[in-house]
Amino acid sequence: MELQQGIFILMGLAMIIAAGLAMHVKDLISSIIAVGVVSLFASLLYLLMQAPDVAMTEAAIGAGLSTLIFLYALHKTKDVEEEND
Amino acid sequence: MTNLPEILLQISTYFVSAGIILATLRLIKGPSMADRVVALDTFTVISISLITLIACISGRVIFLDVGMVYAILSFIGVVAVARHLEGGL
Amino acid sequence: MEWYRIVGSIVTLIGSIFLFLGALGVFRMPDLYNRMQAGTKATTLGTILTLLGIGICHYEWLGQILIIIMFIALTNPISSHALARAAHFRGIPLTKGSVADKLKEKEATEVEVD
Amino acid sequence: MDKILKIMFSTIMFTLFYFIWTGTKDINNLLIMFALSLIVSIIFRNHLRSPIFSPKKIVYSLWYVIFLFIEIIKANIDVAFRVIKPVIRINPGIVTVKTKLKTAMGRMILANSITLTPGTLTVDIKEDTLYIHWIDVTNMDEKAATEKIVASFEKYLEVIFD
Repeated sequence: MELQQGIFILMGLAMIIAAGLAMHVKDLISSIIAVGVVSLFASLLYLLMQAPDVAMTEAAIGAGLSTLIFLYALHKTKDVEEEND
Repeated sequence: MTNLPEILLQISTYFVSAGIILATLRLIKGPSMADRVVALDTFTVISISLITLIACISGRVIFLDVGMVYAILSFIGVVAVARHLEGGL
Repeated sequence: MEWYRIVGSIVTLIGSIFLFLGALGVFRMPDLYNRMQAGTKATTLGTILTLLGIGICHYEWLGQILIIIMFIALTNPISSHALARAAHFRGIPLTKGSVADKLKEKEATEVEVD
Repeated sequence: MDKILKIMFSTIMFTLFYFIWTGTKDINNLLIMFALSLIVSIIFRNHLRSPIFSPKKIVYSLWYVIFLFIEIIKANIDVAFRVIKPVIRINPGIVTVKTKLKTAMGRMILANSITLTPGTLTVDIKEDTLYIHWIDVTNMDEKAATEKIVASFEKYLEVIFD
């Protein structure tokens, strides 16, 4: 039982570190990847808590769809950003 | 002697978890975003093995579906990022 | 005596050692392309062996596991190739001490021709 | 006629995959899946390949898979010994090789196989030239590199995808 709690705490720490990375990094693509990693860790955590359906949804939407939407938005707004530099 | 398979599976779970930790360290450290994408790819592929190991230990088939979702997701994510780096999407 | 479970778990153990070594390669190698070499090869074989071992342990899941193995063996090299091409297009350099970069020479001559 | 054959083949393959994945015994379920596979196959009718029926090609494909698996194991032992040494000893570079294969599918399989074999990673393909990142460059010459990297695969792939 203690081992499992230790794994949960470790994964929570990893999620916090990845979320901090998403704020700290200068490059926007790296931030998007870090946000995806937060979702992947959350999905693994759901999986360890014996909820595979929630994990599947979290992985598909959090890490797949939202990453794609962020990338699309970044692609659309790139020109404006380069003009400002 | 009868529970030798369980012990071996547990040892492999430790190895796979260590691999996930190393990939996460590279993700935090990586100098450029391409290094981070490589780390993300490695992370996802190793997680598929971890998910299948969890499925074997807990004995539920539905975990394999989650593994398949991860496999599709890793491919689509990396190809989308590569496409974005080349200027398309 | 469930000999097939012992065989399956040994195959799984070998695969997980390869996965660990692949992650170690991703952590230790000096530049992007070398990291990708270690990452792609070791994770492909490691995943194949790990899943195959579990498929031997639980032989009633073998069909689904073979489908996942096929998917990974087909898509892992493709994604790595796409990423390597995009990184080279973006101008991420090779490590110091690299011998040759024929692709860069090719791109340079193309620019001169234009 | 050829197009109808391709559509039928891919529909049957999709339904077979669904059957293997779910293991269902309900006939209505399989019929619905058959209809969906047919719709998908008709939508993507221009991207399908005709199936391989020649026995020689099937035998060569099986040999190729076995050969590739042995090469992958060799590649992994190579990577493992490189990684666990305290000082990583590499001599990398990008070299060019030429391929004799004509079809796009054959070139794709060749590039994927090169990525999975010891010390090489395909970076780019332009026409019949492959740009390969080689972790231990022993010979910069194009012909020697072709002989060393590509030749063993082309022997099989030329028969399968001619």
